[in-house]
Amino acid sequence: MTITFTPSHPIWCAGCGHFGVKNAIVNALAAIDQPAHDTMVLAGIGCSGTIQNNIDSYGYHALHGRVLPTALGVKLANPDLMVIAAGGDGDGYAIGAGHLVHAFKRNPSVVYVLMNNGIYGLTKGQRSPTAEQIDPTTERSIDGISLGLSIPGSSFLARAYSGAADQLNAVMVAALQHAAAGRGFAFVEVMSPCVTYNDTYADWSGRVTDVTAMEGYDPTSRIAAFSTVHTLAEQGRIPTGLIYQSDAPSYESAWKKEGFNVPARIDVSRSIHQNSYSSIMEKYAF
Amino acid sequence: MTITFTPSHPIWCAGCGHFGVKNAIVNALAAIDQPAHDTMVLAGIGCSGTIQNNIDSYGYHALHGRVLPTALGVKLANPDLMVIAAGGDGDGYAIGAGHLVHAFKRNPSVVYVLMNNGIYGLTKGQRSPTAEQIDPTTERSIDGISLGLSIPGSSFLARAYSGAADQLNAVMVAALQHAAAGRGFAFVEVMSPCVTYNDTYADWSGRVTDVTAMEGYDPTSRIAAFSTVHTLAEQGRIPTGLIYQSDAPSYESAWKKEGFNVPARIDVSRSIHQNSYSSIMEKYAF
Amino acid sequence: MTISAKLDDLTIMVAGQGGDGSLTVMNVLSELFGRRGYHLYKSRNVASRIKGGIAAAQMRASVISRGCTGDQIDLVVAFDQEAVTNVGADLSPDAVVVFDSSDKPLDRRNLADSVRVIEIPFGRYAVRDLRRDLFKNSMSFGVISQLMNIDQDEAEDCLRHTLHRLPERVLLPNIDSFADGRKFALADKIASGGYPWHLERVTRAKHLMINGNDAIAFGFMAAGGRFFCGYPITPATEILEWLQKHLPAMGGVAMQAEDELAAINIALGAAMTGVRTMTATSSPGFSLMAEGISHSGSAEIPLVITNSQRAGPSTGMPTKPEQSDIAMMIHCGNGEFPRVVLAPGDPGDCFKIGAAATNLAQRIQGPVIIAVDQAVAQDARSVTPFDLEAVEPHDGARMSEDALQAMATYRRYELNPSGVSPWAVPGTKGGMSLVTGNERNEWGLVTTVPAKRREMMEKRAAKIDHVRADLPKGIRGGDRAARVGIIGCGMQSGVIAEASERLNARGTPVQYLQVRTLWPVLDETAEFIRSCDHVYVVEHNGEGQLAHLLDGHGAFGNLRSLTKNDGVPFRCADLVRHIATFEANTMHGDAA
Amino acid sequence: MTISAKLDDLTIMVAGQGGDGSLTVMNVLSELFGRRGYHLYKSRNVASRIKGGIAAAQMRASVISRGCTGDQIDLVVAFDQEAVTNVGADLSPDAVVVFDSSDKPLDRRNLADSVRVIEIPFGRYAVRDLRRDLFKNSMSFGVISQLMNIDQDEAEDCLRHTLHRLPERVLLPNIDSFADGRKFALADKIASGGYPWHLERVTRAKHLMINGNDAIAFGFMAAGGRFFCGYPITPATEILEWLQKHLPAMGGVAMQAEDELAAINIALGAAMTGVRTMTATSSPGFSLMAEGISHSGSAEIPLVITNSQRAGPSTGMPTKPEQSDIAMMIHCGNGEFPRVVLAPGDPGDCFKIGAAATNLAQRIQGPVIIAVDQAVAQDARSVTPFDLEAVEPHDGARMSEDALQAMATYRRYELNPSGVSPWAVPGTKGGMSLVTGNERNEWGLVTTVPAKRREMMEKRAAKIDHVRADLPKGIRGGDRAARVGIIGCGMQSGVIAEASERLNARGTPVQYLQVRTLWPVLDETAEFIRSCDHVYVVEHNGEGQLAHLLDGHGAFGNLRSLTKNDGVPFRCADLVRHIATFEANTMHGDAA
Ligand SMILES: Cc1ncc(C[n+]2csc(CCOP(=O)(O)OP(=O)(O)O)c2C)c(N)n1
Ligand SMILES: Cc1ncc(C[n+]2csc(CCOP(=O)(O)OP(=O)(O)O)c2C)c(N)n1
Ligand code: SF4
Ligand code: SF4
Ligand SMILES: [Mg+2]
Ligand SMILES: [Mg+2]
Repeated sequence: MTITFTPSHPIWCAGCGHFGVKNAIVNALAAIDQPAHDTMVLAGIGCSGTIQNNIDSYGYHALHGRVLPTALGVKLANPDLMVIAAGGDGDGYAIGAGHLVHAFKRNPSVVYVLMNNGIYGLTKGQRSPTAEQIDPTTERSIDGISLGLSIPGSSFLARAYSGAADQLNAVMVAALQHAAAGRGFAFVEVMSPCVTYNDTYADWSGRVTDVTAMEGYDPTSRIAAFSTVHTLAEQGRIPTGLIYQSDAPSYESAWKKEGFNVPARIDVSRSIHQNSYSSIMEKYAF
Repeated sequence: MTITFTPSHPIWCAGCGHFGVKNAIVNALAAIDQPAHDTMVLAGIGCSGTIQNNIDSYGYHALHGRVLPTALGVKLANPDLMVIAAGGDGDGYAIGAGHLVHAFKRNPSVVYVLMNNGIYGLTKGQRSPTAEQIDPTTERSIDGISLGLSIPGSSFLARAYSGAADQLNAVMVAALQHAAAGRGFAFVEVMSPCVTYNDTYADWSGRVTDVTAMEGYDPTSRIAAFSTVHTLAEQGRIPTGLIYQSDAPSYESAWKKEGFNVPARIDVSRSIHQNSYSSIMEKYAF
Repeated sequence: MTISAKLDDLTIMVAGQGGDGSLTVMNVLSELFGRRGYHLYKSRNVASRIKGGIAAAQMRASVISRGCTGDQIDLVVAFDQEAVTNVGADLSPDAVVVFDSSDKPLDRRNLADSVRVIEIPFGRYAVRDLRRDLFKNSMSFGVISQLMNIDQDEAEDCLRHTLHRLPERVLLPNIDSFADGRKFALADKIASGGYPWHLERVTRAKHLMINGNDAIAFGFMAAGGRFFCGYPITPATEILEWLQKHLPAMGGVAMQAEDELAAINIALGAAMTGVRTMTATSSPGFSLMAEGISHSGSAEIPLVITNSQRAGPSTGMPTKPEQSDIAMMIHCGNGEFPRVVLAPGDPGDCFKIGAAATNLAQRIQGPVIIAVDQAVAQDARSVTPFDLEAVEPHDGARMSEDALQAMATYRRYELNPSGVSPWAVPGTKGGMSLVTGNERNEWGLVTTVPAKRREMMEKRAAKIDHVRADLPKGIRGGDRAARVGIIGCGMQSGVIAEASERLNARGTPVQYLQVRTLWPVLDETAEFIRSCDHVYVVEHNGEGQLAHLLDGHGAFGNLRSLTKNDGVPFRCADLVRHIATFEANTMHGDAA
Repeated sequence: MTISAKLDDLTIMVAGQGGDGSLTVMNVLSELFGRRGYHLYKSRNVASRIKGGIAAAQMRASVISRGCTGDQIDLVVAFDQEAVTNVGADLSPDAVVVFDSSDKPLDRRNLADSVRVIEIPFGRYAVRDLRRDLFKNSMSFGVISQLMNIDQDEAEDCLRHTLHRLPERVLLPNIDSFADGRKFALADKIASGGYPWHLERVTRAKHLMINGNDAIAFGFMAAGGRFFCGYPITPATEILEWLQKHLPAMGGVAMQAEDELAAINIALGAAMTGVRTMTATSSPGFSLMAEGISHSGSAEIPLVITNSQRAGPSTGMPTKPEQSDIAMMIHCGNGEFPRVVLAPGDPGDCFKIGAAATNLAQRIQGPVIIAVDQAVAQDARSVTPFDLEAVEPHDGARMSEDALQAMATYRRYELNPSGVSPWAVPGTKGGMSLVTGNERNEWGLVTTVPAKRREMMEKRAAKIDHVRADLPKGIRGGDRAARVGIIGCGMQSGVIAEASERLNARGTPVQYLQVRTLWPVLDETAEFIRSCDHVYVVEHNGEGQLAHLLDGHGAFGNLRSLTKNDGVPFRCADLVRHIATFEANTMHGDAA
């Protein structure tokens, strides 16, 4: 066997929430029997953005904020891969916010794990768009699930908490299954405390609320989900669990139609295509 | 009197929806007696992005997609100005989507008029994020009002139709008043057909639905607004009118607190500040 | 224009208000001249707005193939006064102006007396007789066809061919309108001047009529390009549109992103899977892609980036040509990384370089930039058919699963003398690896150890030497013994070739080099410069960016910068006059 | 290190795992050396991660003010083996290593025999006696203070001062731990070597201890800067943080944007209102700002952009210095527009240039870039107090309402010889105007008319001449008659000054020029180069970007590029050896 990259050890501070996220991804990949070589983990820039080094798969370290476009490119060029994008709240909600909106809109079958710690870890603690208080401004924090609900086309919206491994594992498995089944964009926000700059374990532990456990909760209703999310938020609670799932068509399904052939594997030798090329050239004849 | 810039004539195709938008802005400025020299109209790039040339005010032509950041910069540096940002659906929902999310979040008292024609006019008809069908993909169009509702902190969300001048005028006046009162970000999406590449007058005329006319409609409830918007959309209707308004604090109000002094007008002569500078320097003494 | 001498080389302009359809007149004329065997060079001059503003189409029809428009305009079809006023100074002395006098008679104040004007109220007639202003276009073609002594059948056939997409109910009134035009020409007093022109009928082998953007897209696809992601921007949009039309049928993907940052990063993602990938944009969009280009170089991801340059700075003049991003393309993106910048000179060259860039990107596993300007990108001209057989996709150091299995150890960033590491794409069993834009060790794990860092910088830099011999060579011409040289690229290619021809003909010996690889600067360029006493570097920008580039990389000191940055290409005649004058003075010792 | 000779110039390193707090040891040492009147130069060497990875702080304490770290390290306080292994080769022969042997004894394999090692299990003792590993830091300081023959009171006072923010219950065990350290030093066998060092007590006028980022921010504010918008990125974040701390109290705004595109565009918006505005970033972020920089130049909006360069390409090595964005800063952004690029060489210079840039931006109504590298940006050193009185905000061509009323006609882009148009900001009665990044006429309305275009390009270009005389001059030193020159900027400034001193002392006459205006290239730079037979251009990048820049703009041909791109600054000794050897060979005719 060829010796190749083996996952390295995380470099996070002891107690960092990101450990739990890594474990959940590793567990979920195992749970669905996903082969390492058909898996690609792409990460943004941040403390969160080193997670790909610790998972047995193809790994990629994107530009800050651009992990979703790169993941989309990978998925479209090779829809057979399990594509997992990961990154922080700065990466995803600040510099990457526009791409997130368009990922919800397009709905490619990519898993996106956003590790929310309310701050920029790697650059030493500046406030992120999910910081609950930003001085000296009056800004309120962004809610990624609410944002996802607002975009027609979104198909899987879940939240988990790094301090609650069982639910996190379950949500992660569901997300991978959603993507594996070609059902579209699986968004998982993990509340993942930064013990060094924003230790929220105590606070969050008391606030997370599993919607799945709420009586009569219907994750297939966009309107009900929005209402629940905002009602809980007003009560100071953090809704978790599989909050919304739909059957919106996936982005790559549209491409798969017309003679689509896994671009990454097309044989592009001239001999095969020369006739097509010639007939196109003929249209310019003069 | 010094001779200065006088508004030029629009260069839009005859029948372009953008004419109506321009008229509404001009009318609304007059309606609230807004002095020209205390008004700044900033526009994006696109057919929509020439509107500033046709309005008696200070005018600015931003980079494509960046009209909201520039407008925010103007507003913070000189909160006494009436700041109106304008642009197309490509400018605002495609390249500018991230800034739009953060404008809703920050809630500066800026009016933003987004002229939605479902296409990129100036570059000759490519589909925009609000195009109703995008081949060969399965994407569903973005709904800016829904997006606004999803961001805690948003404070004014309205939609009008260029083909219905009265409602458009009324909405525009309300938006300017919201901003003039320092109540925050006033978002007005105007359905503004492009007669050359996407003539939707007939289609849209039959679909616009004024929520204000709906019995018991409550524009102060975020959840109700979301429900109405999505319910109408499922019925193929286009909700218009003042859809949501709140009392979320404006972004600049936070800055105005601590000895804030209209940065654009601060006297920065050395003599005034030298003592402050010296005492800061003293902290580095060694 | 002396009639007999000029009919082998004629420049025509059709001008009106943007969006009034007058440009279709030019399409019929192309059809006509094409059938007669002429070579064509077509350009447009439009404002960056949809309707309104002067829109003009220009066409040079010549018996010899030419790479630029003519010095002067011989025939103008103008639908309003502004068009004639603008073009006045550029008319040849015996030009003919066909003018739509519907609004008012022509004010011919700025026209030379020798210019002949034919006034017909096309628009008025079209509305009167056919109830639609648009038919004025076919009517004007009727007049011109008469003017050129084309018989009715041939002319009508050209018109029908051009309008063949129109439904019968629209086509027919156009034909009527055309026939009316011919009648006016016959009946009207314009007949008094006779019909001055007799077109040649030449035999010319089959050519293609194509613009540079389409040809780049085609070359990319022919070299196996199967993934494209872009964002609309003038004057690069045609590449997106061409590939959206053609790639899906070839099993590929061509998509419109939400912005340029998404476009280049989606492209990077796709490229990582092994599919040959391109993105394209124009100047402001290229500015936005700088971070991604640096990433392509650092993370070693093969990517072609086309920049169809427009006039800057910033939003600038979107529809005007310029070569003012040369320095940016070579130096943008933070830090140092290997890159190749190629500059094709015409659509035929665009095809070749589109293909070459696609292969080179695979071979250096990094960014290859194709630099064109609005003129090369959007002007259409007749070129010899593409040599499809000359293009074969090159895999670079890509490895099959079998090759991978045969290795003892696989490291994505393995050090080796070529600088190009063997590469197993995601999905390859046993090839798991890390790709990153950070400095790293061979496994792709972040490091800042100085020794490792130096090795990795050297590894990446080595790639350029690895492909240097295969970088597109320039095209040399003129008098190879001449001591005076001319250098240019892109939109200057046709102009410097023709200027060289004329200068040599009039006794000023010159040779020229059309540079096709801008970066790295090739030895041949240095040698060319050294072989001359001095060299004129012709470019469309203000700072002389190409001249500085060449100077800074060889300290020649014998370069003379000829620049222009007003959005209007150099005319051959201006170049000839400038160089001839300068040389005459030099010979007399007046200038240095 | 020969003890007597070296105590006027000592380099110390404290190293451990990132996040273990060991760097506070350095802070106490600074306090100590500061009180003794030494000058300090402090740098850090950390991985781009929060915890883990070697983190080292280095400090040079010298009686003469120095602008770089010492050639070799004289004292190392190391909390793990890796730290010692890494630093081994950089130790002076008679260095002292104080090692925390809690885990295991030191493996001194790569240390010269002459290096003296003092091993104490600080961590173990700290946990044993005080129940907390962190107290090891104070303990190690206790040892060193003994080693340097500092009496207990003075040392304890330094410690208390450094830790004065700590609550009493944490401070006290630290003091205990420190006292323990002194006891160990006395009791332990290390005493057998004696306490080798006796620090000087020097009188030095009051200085500031500050880094370049803070000083730039301060200079900006002192010149009237009241609006800042940035986005966190290493190593530029301190500018954002400094201004967030200080601007609000001055009535200004300092905000964190959602990304770099927002940051520069928010800044452009603010700048349009007349408030003096800056943004700051580091290399990848600067790549993203290119489009905005071109817009600042085109639309004529005054803006200062600071680039605290880090090692590239792409994400590169975020915590390492490099000067590899020089060409990018000069050429990035599409199209051609006037810009100024300034490069301060130390924190004192950063203050001056921060202020100068702020005024220059107003005067050219366009982009002024401040180029620093991670070393200048983050290394702190002692500098003479800033001359606050020398800074006065300059209004450029800004007009009051009264001045506006006196004009017959106001056009935002009025043509005039200086290229700088009078400017009424929004809110000024009667000054309504258009600002755009398109080419335009004087009113700000879009045009592509070639003659207008040329006028506007010339107008903008003229601005540079308008301020040329006031651009920051370089600093010259060394033997002004020498025929050998050295040029450098930024982090090279201290190194070339010291190398010149040593070279001259050992009989190789050299002079040097620290360039402070990179763009435009100043005449003084060309003159300096011409006045030398040859010039060494020293820079921290691989391609020799500064050398190419100077070469391309004057065709000198006598430049010798000395480059390095491994993230570790040139050591003065290396530079001296290199130049001395090269010169010796040149004199003997061996090299050209
Ligand atoms: C273009 C660019 N801008 C800024 C940075 C600096 N940067 C690195 S990580 C980071 C934010 C990290 O925060 P987050 O995404 O929340 O991840 P965390 O560290 O909290 O896991 C920033 C701003 C960068 N690398 N690139
Ligand atoms: C950075 C950049 N990318 C692309 C463009 C090209 N461009 C000009 S306008 C436009 C879109 C216009 O569409 P929209 O915003 O919907 O305005 P409309 O013309 O429809 O009013 C684009 C992509 C540009 N000017 N700058
Ligand atoms: S700084 Fe925070 S986010 Fe980063 S590794 Fe440490 S705990 Fe985790
Ligand atoms: S192209 Fe469309 S959007 Fe543009 S001016 Fe014409 S009608 Fe309006
Ligand atoms: Mg974070
Ligand atoms: Mg639009």
